[in-house]
Amino acid sequence: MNGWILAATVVLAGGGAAVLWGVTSGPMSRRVVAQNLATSVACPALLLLAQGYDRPAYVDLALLMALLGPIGTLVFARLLAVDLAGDRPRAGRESPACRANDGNFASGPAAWGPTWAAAALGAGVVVAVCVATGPGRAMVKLLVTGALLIGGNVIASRALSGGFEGVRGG
Amino acid sequence: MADAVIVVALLLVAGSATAAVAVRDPARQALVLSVLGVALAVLFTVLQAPDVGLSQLAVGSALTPLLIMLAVRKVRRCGRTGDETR
Amino acid sequence: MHVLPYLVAAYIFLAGCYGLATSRNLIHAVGCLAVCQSATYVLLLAVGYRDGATAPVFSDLKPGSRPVVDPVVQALTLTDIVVGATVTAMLLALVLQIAKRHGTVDPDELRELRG
Amino acid sequence: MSRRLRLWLLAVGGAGVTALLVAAGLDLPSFGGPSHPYGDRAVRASLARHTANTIASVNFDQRAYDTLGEMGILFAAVLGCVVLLRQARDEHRAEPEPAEVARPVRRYALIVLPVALVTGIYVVAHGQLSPGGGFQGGVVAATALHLLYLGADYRALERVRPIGLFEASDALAVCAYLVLGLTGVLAGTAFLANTLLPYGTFNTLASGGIVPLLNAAVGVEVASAVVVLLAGFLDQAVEIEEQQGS
Repeated sequence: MNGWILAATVVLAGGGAAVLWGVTSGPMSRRVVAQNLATSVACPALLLLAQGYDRPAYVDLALLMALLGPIGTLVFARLLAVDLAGDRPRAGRESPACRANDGNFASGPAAWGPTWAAAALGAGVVVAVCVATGPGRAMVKLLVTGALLIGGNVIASRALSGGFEGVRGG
Repeated sequence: MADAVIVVALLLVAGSATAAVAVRDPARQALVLSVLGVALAVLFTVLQAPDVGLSQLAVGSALTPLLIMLAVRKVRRCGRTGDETR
Repeated sequence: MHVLPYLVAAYIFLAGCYGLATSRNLIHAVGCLAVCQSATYVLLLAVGYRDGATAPVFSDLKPGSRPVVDPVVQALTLTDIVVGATVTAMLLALVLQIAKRHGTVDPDELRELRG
Repeated sequence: MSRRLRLWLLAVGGAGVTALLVAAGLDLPSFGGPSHPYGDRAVRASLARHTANTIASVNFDQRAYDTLGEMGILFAAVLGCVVLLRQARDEHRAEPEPAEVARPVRRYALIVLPVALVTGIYVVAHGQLSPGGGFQGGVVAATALHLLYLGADYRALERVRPIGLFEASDALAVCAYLVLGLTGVLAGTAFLANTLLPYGTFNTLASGGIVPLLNAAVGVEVASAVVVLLAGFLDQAVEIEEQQGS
């Protein structure tokens, strides 16, 4: 048991509990955000585990996670667009409920607070693992994984907050 | 102590499996199933089975949710037209 | 710790069975079957695990330098996952046929329709 | 059977199965134990054939016959889905409406699409070296194609997805697997025996004899199968409608 695996355990325990709690309760919009959070918690954990087990080959898992996780969220954002639009507060009007929830995990589909927190976690982990690996081909793979993770995470949040509003039945 | 990460992953899998059964609406269940897929992939990694983890990720994170959501949408449409004609 | 993974696998299987038997929606039942199937993955991989070992993949590892876990059960699990995904797809296709023919996916209503 | 009776039956059966499972779990070799006779032999055989990824060696060399069965199941399931999800006589196709997707999402989908395709091919090609293989890579490549549906609309996906071609390549990949197995017989050894090609240098792309070829066949089969499968479901969910007033 080294520091990397310990860090992965902490990330998994904390993030996993939050995801499970979020995905089983509350309105649909919150559940989708929690599902998106699952990717952005699991991917850094996988990177930490790859480093902890001293197996660069395990980075492939994190790469695939960063690639497919946001695609999964886009699936939900697209096919649940109607349900999510029902949950969303009217754009342009600042209702008190909306303001109270802004940036909160339990807020509407936007939920930018957890998005940026998860992005920061991903970036921190990628930087730490990059420093530990040193320059080389392995580092390029790590950077691609990090870019896909953070980009995908932000885009998925964007899609949840009205990316598919023009979709009607198609 | 070295097995702490395995225990955490096992508990996550057990918890999300319970949630996947307890959530009765198929669309919401699809969300939980995709979380279960991610938890299983992490468990497979800590059990030192990266190949299996990769295939679970490939199937569980995008393919199965897409299939279930498409089925849900079709069933909803069937129900709607059925109600209209009735 | 010696039996925890086996017990978790048993629990997941039973939870899936419970969901399957009490389900009021065939799509939900298919999801519960997927949960049942995931119990088999957990069981198989738990049988093959070895303390302190790593994956039997030697692209970044000198053969023999570290103990490795059992690859045979991993290959079995891989097959299991493929079959699980195809079974899910096949059953969902059947559910769609039922929804088209009868306009409902509630097993109890379907039983009444049959008479 | 009433609901109550069914629950009672479930409780009795569940209790019995629980007792059996717990008894079996207590009697299994304890978790993490050192004795794995089959595993050790599989690793030795894999190293003798210069295959770095032992799981690929087990799947495509030592137990290649099982994988043939698995491919058969996949092929049959896809066939069954195509039959079940075909357009019935009382249904018609409605042209799906074009969808307007927010620009960042569309851009993301178009950027990630090639990345995901390349990743899928990478995972298939390195199947005998690093974690991955035909199945994983095939699913990733097929999923990548559906980013077109997510990022644009269904008509965009239909334009780049000639379904007949994918059905043909699905069948051809299964045939390729069989033919590769039969060449072993023609060469005077057993069906699917890994004796046809030189084993190559350990830990290079061309190592492992027949393993990379079988891997590629499975990759193509799985990718086409997933595309065909999802096409059936997408057609049902998006295009095909029941005839009104029939």
